[in-house]
Amino acid sequence: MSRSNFKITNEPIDIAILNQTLRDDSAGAYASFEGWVRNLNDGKNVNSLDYEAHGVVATSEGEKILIEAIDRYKLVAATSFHRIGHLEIGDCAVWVGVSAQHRGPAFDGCRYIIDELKQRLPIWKKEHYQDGDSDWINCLTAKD
Amino acid sequence: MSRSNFKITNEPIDIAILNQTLRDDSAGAYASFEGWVRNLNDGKNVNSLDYEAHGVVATSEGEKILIEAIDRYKLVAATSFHRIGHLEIGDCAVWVGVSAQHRGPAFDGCRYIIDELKQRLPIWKKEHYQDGDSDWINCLTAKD
Amino acid sequence: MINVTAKYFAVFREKTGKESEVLLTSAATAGDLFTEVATRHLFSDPMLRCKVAINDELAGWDSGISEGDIVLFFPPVAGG
Amino acid sequence: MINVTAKYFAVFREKTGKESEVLLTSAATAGDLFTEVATRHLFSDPMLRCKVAINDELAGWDSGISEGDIVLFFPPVAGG
Repeated sequence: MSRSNFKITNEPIDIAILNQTLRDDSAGAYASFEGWVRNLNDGKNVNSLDYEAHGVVATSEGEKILIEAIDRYKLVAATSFHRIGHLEIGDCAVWVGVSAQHRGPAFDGCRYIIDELKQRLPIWKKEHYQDGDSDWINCLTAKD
Repeated sequence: MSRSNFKITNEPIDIAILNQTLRDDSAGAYASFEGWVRNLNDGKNVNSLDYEAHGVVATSEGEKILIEAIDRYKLVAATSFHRIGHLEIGDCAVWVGVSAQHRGPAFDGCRYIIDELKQRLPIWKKEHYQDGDSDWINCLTAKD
Repeated sequence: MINVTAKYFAVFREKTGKESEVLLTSAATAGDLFTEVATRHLFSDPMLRCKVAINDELAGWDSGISEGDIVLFFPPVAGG
Repeated sequence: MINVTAKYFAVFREKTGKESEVLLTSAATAGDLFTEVATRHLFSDPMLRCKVAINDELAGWDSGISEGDIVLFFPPVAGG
């Protein structure tokens, strides 16, 4: 069984199937995070957004982050998928799921992964606003 | 929209549907926890287990915990379902899902809920072991 | 002396061999009643790790009990 | 002087108006090259908030660059 699995994808993320891949008879705890596109950022009304990534670098860095989390928190398994392309309000842009023996490491490992992904992956987001304007977001303005 | 929803149930928990009930255009973050029945507890090989609850008290206390978390962490919504009856290895015994504007409160709120549920709900678990023995578990022996 | 109904759950039900019993008691509080039944039925869990509900509401061990109350004794919990 | 290919992403691609360009440069490090292109194309993001990859591997700003390298300039990221 592959313990880490990171992907950049154009397709909606099938969470129910990915959840199953994290299962193991020794795993008593599962924690997940989903980032949803929301209608407001930095005081502006968002209509939709586009994600762009450097696929090769993002994938190898994402995989590295999952392995760091597995080692550091003794996770059973960790998976994360990040969407690219055009997303609408409510769409799931990123999903992280981890399994562990106990809940402390599951929460801590999941949190570690999303925090690192946000800082280290070469992924960019352009927001399209209700007023017709659009703008590239960076990690100083993006709160989530 | 109902912001909190706690249930004790005999049925498998349909997470995909419950996840949808937490959605809101203002919610950018979703965190969830699942407790899975695992094959080992306190050094003993577990075959299956039975959960028993006092439904009325557990439901009202569970609802109270969700509302505490919503108030304390400014969550958009919080839901949790807890199984009772006979469960096999790998079954989901408890699920917690919360949505929030940002990821910090989502993680903290989700963690608060599962920590409190485990301490406050009148629910008991009898483990059935491979050696034919069985035992009631309490929160001193249960690590998760 | 008052009449109250004590209800037992999980390991308490197995130790007493019953789901409930009606007790004629001089206990004034839920804690007094617990001490009484714990002694009779040889409960091994300390009171402070157990919980009590009176008429389906969680209560403190120092809560008073009255004629006709239904007192639920919960052994240490293990949800999740 | 060496020939390297600079590639631009997101807001850098919009500012330069191109996905990549071949540069003849005296820059010895990725950081030197960034300063060169940032000045020419009026990038407003400070180097320390940007990232660089050389031949599809993330690198430090002090990494040396060689003839034929492909240098990827990443503006501040915003995944998640």
